[in-house]
Amino acid sequence: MPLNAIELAKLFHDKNPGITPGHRMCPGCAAPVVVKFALMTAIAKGYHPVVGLATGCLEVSTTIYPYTAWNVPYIHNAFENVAATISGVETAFRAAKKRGEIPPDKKLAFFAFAGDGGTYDIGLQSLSGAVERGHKFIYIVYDNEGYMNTGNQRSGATPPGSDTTTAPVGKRIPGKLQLKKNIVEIMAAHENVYVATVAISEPIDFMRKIEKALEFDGPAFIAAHSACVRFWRVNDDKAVESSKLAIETLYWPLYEVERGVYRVTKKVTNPRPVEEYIRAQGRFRPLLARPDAKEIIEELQQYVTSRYERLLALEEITKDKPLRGPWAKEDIQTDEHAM
Amino acid sequence: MPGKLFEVRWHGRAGQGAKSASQMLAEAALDMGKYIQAFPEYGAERTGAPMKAFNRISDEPILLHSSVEKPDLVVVIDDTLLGNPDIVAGTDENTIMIVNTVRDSNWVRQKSGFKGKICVVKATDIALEELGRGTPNTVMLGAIARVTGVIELKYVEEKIRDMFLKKFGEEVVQKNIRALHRGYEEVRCDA
Amino acid sequence: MPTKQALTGAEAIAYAMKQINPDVVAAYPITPQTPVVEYFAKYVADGVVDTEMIPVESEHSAMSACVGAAAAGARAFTATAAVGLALMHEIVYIAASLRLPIVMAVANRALSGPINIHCDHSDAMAERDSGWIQLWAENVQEAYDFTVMAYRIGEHPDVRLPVMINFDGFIISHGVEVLETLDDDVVKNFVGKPIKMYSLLDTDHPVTYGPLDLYDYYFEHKRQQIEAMKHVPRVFKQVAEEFAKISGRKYDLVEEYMTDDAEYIMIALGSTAGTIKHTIKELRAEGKKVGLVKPWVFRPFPKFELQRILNGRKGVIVLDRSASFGAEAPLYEAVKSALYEVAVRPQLGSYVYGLGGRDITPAHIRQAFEDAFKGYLIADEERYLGLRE
Amino acid sequence: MPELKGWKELPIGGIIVEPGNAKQYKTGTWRVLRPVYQPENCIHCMQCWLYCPDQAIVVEIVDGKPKMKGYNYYYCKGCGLCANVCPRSIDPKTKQPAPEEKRAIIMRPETDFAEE
Repeated sequence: MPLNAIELAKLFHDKNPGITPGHRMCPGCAAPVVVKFALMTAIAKGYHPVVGLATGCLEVSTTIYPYTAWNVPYIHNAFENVAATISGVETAFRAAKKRGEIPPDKKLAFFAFAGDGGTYDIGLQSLSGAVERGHKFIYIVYDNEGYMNTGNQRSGATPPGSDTTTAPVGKRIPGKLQLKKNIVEIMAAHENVYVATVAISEPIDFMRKIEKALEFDGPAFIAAHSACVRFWRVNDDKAVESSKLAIETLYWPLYEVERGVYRVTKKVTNPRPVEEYIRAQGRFRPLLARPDAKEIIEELQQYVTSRYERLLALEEITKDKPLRGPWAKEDIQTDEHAM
Repeated sequence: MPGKLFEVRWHGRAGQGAKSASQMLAEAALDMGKYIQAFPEYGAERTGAPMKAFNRISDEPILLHSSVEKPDLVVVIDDTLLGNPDIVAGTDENTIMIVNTVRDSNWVRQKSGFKGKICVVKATDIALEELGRGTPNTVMLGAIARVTGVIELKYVEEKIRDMFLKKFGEEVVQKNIRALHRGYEEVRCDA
Repeated sequence: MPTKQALTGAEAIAYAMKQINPDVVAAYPITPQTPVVEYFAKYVADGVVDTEMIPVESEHSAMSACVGAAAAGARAFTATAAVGLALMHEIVYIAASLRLPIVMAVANRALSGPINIHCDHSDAMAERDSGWIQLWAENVQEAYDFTVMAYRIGEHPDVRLPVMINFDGFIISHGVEVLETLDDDVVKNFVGKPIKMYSLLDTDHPVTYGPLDLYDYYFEHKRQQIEAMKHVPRVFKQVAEEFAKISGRKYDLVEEYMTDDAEYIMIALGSTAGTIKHTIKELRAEGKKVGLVKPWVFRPFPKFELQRILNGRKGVIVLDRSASFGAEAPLYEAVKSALYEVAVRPQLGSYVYGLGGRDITPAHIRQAFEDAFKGYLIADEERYLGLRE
Repeated sequence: MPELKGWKELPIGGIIVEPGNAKQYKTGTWRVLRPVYQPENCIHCMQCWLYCPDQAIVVEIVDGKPKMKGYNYYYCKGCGLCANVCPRSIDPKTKQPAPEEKRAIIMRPETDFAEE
């Protein structure tokens, strides 16, 4: 039975799925929805989620002492190390299991959540290391394209032309000049990994990918388009609409890469111009007032179109051709030597 | 038998096994009930660079953690190092030097300017003959046993057995023991 | 039966950890710590232990993974040195503030720059206010013994703090000495099962680690850490007493060497204490009343012990293997501050030595004692041993 | 606000041992706009429930099916996402915003609701 709103409401109408209300995220923020989708899927599939969180909006707003909005085991360590931290938790779990301290049929799902700052930038090394080592965990970046926790500074995920406080649109410079870093491909290049993009406007696709990540024999990386209504300067009720538009303009293609095999999970037949995405958000308004806005939008248009075509081509040439076999089973020798 | 604290300085080239030899010396002395130290000098050098290793052997617990300044014994594993002033640093008439060389002690003295007793042994040649490999360590340990008495052969034999029996078998053990004994027998001192 | 072996300090610590068989080891290579994790990795590869090892991509991740593992109830271990410890710095503090009894061996090495791989104490001193218990080993034996004792101290319910075992880089880490090891079973029984609190794997009792802690509570949590440190001396002594029963070796917060009638006392940490003892023996043979106090525990600082021992002596000489730029050297500063409260203050002298692995010999130690004999110790003057002017 | 505890009473390490106790914290005071539920127009598709970032939608199971029952205003921050995703907010024929009387959720200024 695929997870849909009706089925989930039956399961969760009287309980909080990992995260509870009473958190202090901005009204209309997409991040708690991302968390909800992920954890509901895990719980519905019989997993006990254990959550690691990088410093960021979600972290500070959900755990203001003495309150916690988490009713599952939770750890925040620092900004740049959520992947390493959760890799320690996951390893402790394997050690405990090996020593018979955990019932063998008990399923734990280790989630790491981080914003784009904690993922694309300061946390990239820790993330890459943990994925390369093959820990069984699901890393989810709620990508709101900037350091929103500290008030809209530029990150490696900020799109060109976006007005941020550290790359403002000025008289000379039209805001951030560089394209958004392609974190999905960076992560896919680890090759032992299940990688996917998701958006809250496509909940079935979202939860199917989480399910896949849960069942994947190795690390998973999920990039979630996650509107920051505050600093994208859109109305509080626009998070889902923003994601929808991102998909329809090819700004945020929905796809997955499983050990090198590409699948575009949402085909967009008549894409809308990326300019619509730009025009819908106040963070691009200072750019639009500049004479060079056209060039920047054109460059972005060219980029998103060719990226999408490239993804379709990759889907074609990688079909049924995984780069690697399943990730080596953990504890190959150690199980034999268990004491 | 040397005095309470016996200090050794090894000279070799990185990769020649001076560090392992110094450790084996320490382990054999430990088995004799002595207190020991073995420590190499570390830099950023790579294979082939001149290097030093040290030993302290004593009847009492060794407290010192400074480097060996006035060795009682200098062991030179590679005679091409003899011109290096480090070789004679901190030595005097009472110091003993054992050199792996095919030359004689006069040549060694001339090369190094060393003032103490010089002993020579063709350790590499012996190793080649007995082991088929030019690794002079066990031969040098035989020479040290003979010249200084700081270790006894049977303890080194035990160490050789510990180290090689499991990995390489009895034949290799016997070869090394022969090399050890030849070092003991064939070392020649000038005084 | 205790066995005598010729081992390096790095091997000794790995050997103790093998006997402890921790749940998780996360580590990254750095000179001169590397052999610790190399030896341990071999134990894992050979199946001698069933520890899960995480070969992380940096020291920062090593400590981060240890935090995750310890919060999940695991006994976690790591080892590092110098710049590796500095890279961990942020998480070193977090480990202590989350009250996770992680054990870390630090092969003390000079901090860059310029880069240097040899022994001094600048790395550990940079972490002295991090909230970790700091034990300092003089030799291979103490490095082993402290490793065996560490979890017992850190995991104690009144303590719940991480423990750093300091041993001098190269001098102890790579120096072969005689080590008396205990039997595996003896160590296993002594260390016992981990005392778990608030495990992330206990999904029936979910806890939140590391919330945002603002001005209304942060201070209280720091006060708890201060309190935990106050319990360490008692717990350390208890554990040391038990350890003496299995090993015959007795530890305390400080070691006193020939202090009974000593008029002049030297204070130093780590391997140099041995060289000082050697020199003291020589000076005693010459009729000089000299002694040594060596803190085995530097954090918490054994203030009361030092006050008791140093009160009324003629001279106290403090040797530091690290400098504090723009202030007094760390050990000296702490000793001097302790002596403010004693009835009869001794003359006091500060000597910095051995930075970047510069050798310290009996001659240097004698030189400092000679200053004291001449009554030439000046509390406000930092002097240097083995430095070219 | 609970009374602030002293250091001796708190669990160590800043660890929070009461899972999900943020539920005690009222975020309803943040609200500027209030969603008002018009049950007669609701098709109980659960989209509002699915998306609410603050889990403020009250749902009950009736005859094995989930039914929207209104709002938990203790938590609702008034973002309006529920109304935005509600299919009844759009006229199915014109694809334009539906008239208010046809909608299941309408957003009203909080000032319209003086004291309750």
